[in-house]
Amino acid sequence: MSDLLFFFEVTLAGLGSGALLSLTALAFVLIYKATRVINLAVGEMLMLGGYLFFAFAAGFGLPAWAAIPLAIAGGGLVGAVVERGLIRPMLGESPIAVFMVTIGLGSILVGLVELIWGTDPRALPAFMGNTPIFIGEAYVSRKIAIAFAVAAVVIAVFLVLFRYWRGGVALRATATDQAAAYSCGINVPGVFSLAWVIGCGTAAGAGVLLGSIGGISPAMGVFGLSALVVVIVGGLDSVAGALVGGLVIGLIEAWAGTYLGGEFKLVTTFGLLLVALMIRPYGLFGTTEIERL
Amino acid sequence: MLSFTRRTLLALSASAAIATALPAAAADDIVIGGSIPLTGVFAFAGVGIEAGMQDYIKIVNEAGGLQGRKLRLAYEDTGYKVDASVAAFNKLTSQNTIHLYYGDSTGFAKTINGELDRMGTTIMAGASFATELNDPKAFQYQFMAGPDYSEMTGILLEYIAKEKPGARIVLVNSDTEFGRDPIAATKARASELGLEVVEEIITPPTAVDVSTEVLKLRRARPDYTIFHGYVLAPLPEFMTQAKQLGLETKFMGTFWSMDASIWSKVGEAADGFMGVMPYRYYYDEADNAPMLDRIREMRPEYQSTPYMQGFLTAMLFTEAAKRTLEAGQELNAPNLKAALNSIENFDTGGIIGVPISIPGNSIPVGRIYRYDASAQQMLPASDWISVQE
Amino acid sequence: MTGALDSGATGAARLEVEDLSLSFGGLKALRGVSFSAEPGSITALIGPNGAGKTSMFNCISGFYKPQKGSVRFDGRDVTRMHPPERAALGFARTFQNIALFRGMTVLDNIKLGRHAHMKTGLLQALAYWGPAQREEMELRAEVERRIIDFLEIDHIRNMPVAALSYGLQKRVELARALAMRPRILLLDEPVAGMNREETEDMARFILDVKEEWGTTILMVEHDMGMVMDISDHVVVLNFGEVIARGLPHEVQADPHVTEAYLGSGDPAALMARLKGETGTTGNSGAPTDDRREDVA
Amino acid sequence: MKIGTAKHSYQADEALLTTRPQRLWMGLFALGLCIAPFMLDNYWLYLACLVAINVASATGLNILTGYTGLVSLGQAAFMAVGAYTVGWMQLRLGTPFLLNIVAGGIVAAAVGLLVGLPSLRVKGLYLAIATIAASIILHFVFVNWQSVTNGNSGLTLTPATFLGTPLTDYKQLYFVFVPITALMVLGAANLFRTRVGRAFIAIRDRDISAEVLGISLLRYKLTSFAISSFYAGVAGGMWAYFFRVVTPESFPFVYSIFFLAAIIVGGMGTILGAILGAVFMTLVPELLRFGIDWLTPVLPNAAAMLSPVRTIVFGLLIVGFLIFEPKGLAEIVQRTRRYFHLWPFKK
Repeated sequence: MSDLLFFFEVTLAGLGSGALLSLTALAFVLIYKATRVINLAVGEMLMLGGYLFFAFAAGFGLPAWAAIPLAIAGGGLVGAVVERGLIRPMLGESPIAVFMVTIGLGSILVGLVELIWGTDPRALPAFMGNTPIFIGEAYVSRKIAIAFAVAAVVIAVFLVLFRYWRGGVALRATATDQAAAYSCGINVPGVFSLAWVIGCGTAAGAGVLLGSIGGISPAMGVFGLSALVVVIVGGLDSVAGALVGGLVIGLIEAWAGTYLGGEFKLVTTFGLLLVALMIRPYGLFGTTEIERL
Repeated sequence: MLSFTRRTLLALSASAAIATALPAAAADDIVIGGSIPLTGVFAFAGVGIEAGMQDYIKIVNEAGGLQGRKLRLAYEDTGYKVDASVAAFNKLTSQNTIHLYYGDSTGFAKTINGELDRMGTTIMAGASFATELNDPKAFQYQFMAGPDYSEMTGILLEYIAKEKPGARIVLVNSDTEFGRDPIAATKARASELGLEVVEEIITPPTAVDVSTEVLKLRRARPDYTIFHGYVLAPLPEFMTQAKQLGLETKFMGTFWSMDASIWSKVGEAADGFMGVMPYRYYYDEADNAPMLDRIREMRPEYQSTPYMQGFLTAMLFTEAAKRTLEAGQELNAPNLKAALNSIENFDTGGIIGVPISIPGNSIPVGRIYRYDASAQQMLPASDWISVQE
Repeated sequence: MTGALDSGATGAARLEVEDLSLSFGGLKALRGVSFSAEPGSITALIGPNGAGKTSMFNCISGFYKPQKGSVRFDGRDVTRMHPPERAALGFARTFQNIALFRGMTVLDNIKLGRHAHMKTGLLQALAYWGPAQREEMELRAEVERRIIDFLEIDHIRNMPVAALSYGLQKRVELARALAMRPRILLLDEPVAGMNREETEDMARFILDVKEEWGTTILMVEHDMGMVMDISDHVVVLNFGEVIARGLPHEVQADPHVTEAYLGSGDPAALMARLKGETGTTGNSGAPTDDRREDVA
Repeated sequence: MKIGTAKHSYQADEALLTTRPQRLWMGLFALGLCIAPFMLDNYWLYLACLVAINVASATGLNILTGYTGLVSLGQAAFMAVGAYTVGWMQLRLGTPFLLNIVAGGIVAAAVGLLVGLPSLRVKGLYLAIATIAASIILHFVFVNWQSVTNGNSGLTLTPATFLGTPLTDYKQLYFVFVPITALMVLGAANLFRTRVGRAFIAIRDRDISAEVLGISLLRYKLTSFAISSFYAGVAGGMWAYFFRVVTPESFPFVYSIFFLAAIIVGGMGTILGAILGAVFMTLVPELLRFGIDWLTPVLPNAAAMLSPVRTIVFGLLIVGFLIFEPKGLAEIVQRTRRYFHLWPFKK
């Protein structure tokens, strides 16, 4: 097998996992854009999505087409509850305080999942089929290909919604200037809730994809850290940044993991993050603005 | 602050005393202490270990105990965190006289061994089969109820060398202390046996997507792939993708990924997974395995491999204590360890298929099992292999 | 070190601004501004909103780097100096929207002003030992004697600043600036948002500072009554240029100035302001330039 | 209100403990600390040592985050630097215990200085994320710099020797750790009586105006990082002598979150806050252990709930304090004090 083909395959695999990162990063971006909150619990929301799917599909025996929307809706519901219960009382507090609230939230979610489902890693019921996909001679894991397709469609849908849908416009308006959005009759608290619902739902959906690839465990929220790198590199408030950033990080992780070794994956990503912070603190596509305490 | 602490302490220790007094603890009980991970990433192991130890203790106590003294397990959950394990150790040893202790992780074993040397009262076994601990000089009061990790891969290599001389091997290890433990020894042993290690893959401990690693595997075209440092994930994904790609490689693992019930949840993809196992499985129908009969009698449903590990550890603890007491010696670390090391050609009641000896800190025997998805069981694929020198 | 502490004012300094130009992108905030503040005098910088007064102040204290021109302090060119270095030379300022440190008491805020003139190092600070303790004690004594009594804020010295009224906060800011041992004191709208009584108090304090401390004072102020009352010299800016300068009554009579003000807002109010009515800058206490201040 | 006339001198007014009851309580507390080791069993001594270590590190983080306003999620990584330094010196050089601990602090401070560099360019959340990145890079170094760190297996230390006595049991360690921590807390308290501490607070409250008032942001932000890391390094050094095994997994990321949680719960920007927070957050999980003991007769599988419940309680404490008591336990203590001041026989 030629080295070039191998490189090509690795690159495809990197793009595939990069798409998952993009999707998760999208959850960060949606919430940040509307509410200026970095939700560090996105990783845990993702894990929760995986477990909800597990509960519906394996516990209640529902077919995948029913269990997936239910898991996403469940994630969205949790998002709504969190926004009303934990985030809204923190309105006007320093961004760091809200950030810490989401860290606490992550801990609570992990504990709840452990309490309900235990700590053993589990496999999700298979629903993606098994036939391998070949692009030319290059092999692509079917799950990864599906994840890529789903992520691409979802992000495209979001880009369109932002532009044309009323809710999307309201969200952008709120992101630009909350006070002005208020005075234009936009229901700003409603937009906040909406962003959390959609953001957490997206994360839950990403969790289903991720879980079907690698299984689920209470520790899978760590994936959120890599997605955090994506949003910092891409820009916290940029959907396009999440997309490009995810693919870039996915590729770099795949190349680093292959040619340097698996232990280099994370350190390469975070090294890159430091460089990005020093050169372009607001990300490749982010709005030029430095967060103030 | 201090008065708070002290008052709480008094209240708590009083009530704790009441609580522990409930199961009629006698002063001369022989207490086995335990830092056991009932929760956290290693909970599946801890739950089995606890049950196995309790069951063996019950068997001994029903037979009248040791010279009339009852055995008792005093344990705490650790969540598989070293500091929690140390806290549990300190709490338990403050409240009880403990000569036998079960610890949950390599880090904990290394941390506490200094303390054991100083105390000189207690020997320890545990869930860690770390190669480093298998050194009677550095860890004089430590032992493990099975082969260390390097011995485990040694057994696998022994098997491979017999099945397919000159086979190509890929090692897949997680980037943790646990995962990296046997790499060097495995490579050395493989070259001794004329096997070729064609690729080493290190995965991050939390890897969920293994596509690039599978590509590496595909390029290396091994006959055997040996995993170490995992319980389950990401092994099924490796195997599924390898099957999709039509790879011929046989997948192998070590003790902690050998439980049949875990693999039964994976389904068809698990078929053919092999690995080294020092104990018999719950359902093994072997002659002269009275202890397995006894276990099946006590527990009608399947018991995990960690259960067997806990059961055997309790058995060896008991044997060491018994030999010490029978020799009329004081229960302390040097005597207990000497008694343990005097175990030779010992019959474990069939838990291990061959008589065992413990000249050092480990029991370097094991057997290759292969998972049969249709039977949902691990079935023996070799005879018992000993790598004792 | 002890010597340094005694010399609360080591003499008033002369400030010269020469041909200063500053622009943000295409926007020209200052175009070739020149003026000077004479030692021991009060110079007022006035002009309508957006005339460039705060930009001027920010250039003088070192926030903004002007593209052209120079700032000279007693003949020394300080245009390229960082703000902390200027502070060490004797630049002290107050802010348009109060910039007190809300997490500290009044006393600590004032003490903070002395920062640049103190020498305690990190290790001494950790040990609070010998020189460090001595230095703190001397500072405390001097702050009590020369500033707290002087500005009549004894009763609030241990209060957190957040609990104070607007007028008192302004006074504490002045106190902090005085603790900086100013050789030139830059006051950015010292009486903005104050009622008449508070304004009069503040005007008196500023005059007292000039007389007792002999410090050069440069202030930006909208309250024309006060400007005319206490300034020795007035410089008028409009659209980033100096349109008039001179003694208060000369400037007051200058037709350019009237025109500049009339062109920029409600004529009646502005006329009233020119005539010296007070309280015209609004009393919200949160002047409009909030964001600019933050970027600064 | 403390009026000048009530004090004989500014010195008395500037003292750390200004009222007689304060001095009395502190005296009692110190006395308690001295006799505690003779009253406590091994388990509580173990916890006392752990509390001392955590208080030292939390106090350091409080200087950086609570007082200077720079959020760090890398405190555990700095502790690891200290721990490795101490381990390496103990094993390779055999230098004396105190020297090793101080060296651990200094090396950690140097690393902290480096990690603090992004703080000149990014603030707030971005800085927090930069410190996460730094922790991950440090972890990688610990795993891969075999010759110094011994890789994944880590360093196994011999006990510290102090004045010729090997420090093997917790009582001995207690008598070394508690004074070290007390000194460090005192140092932190002193810091905020001087211009250095005031500069930190000024940077937190309004860094831009701080600069005009003569405070060099570059210098003081980095100083704050260095002190905070020094505290972490010393705490990590004590940790190394305490557990005697230092591996890359000894200082996980959640340990950094633990310290941030400790100062949030205790009260940011107060000396007392870091102490209370570290004590509270160290002891709460242990108290839950006793709760499980009580529950076990009623709820047979209670033990299996301990770890998830701890995780949940940890999160709830962070969230609850941020929402309901953002100034933390220290504020509760202050309120209680004020309440008792209303008593007729106050002071």
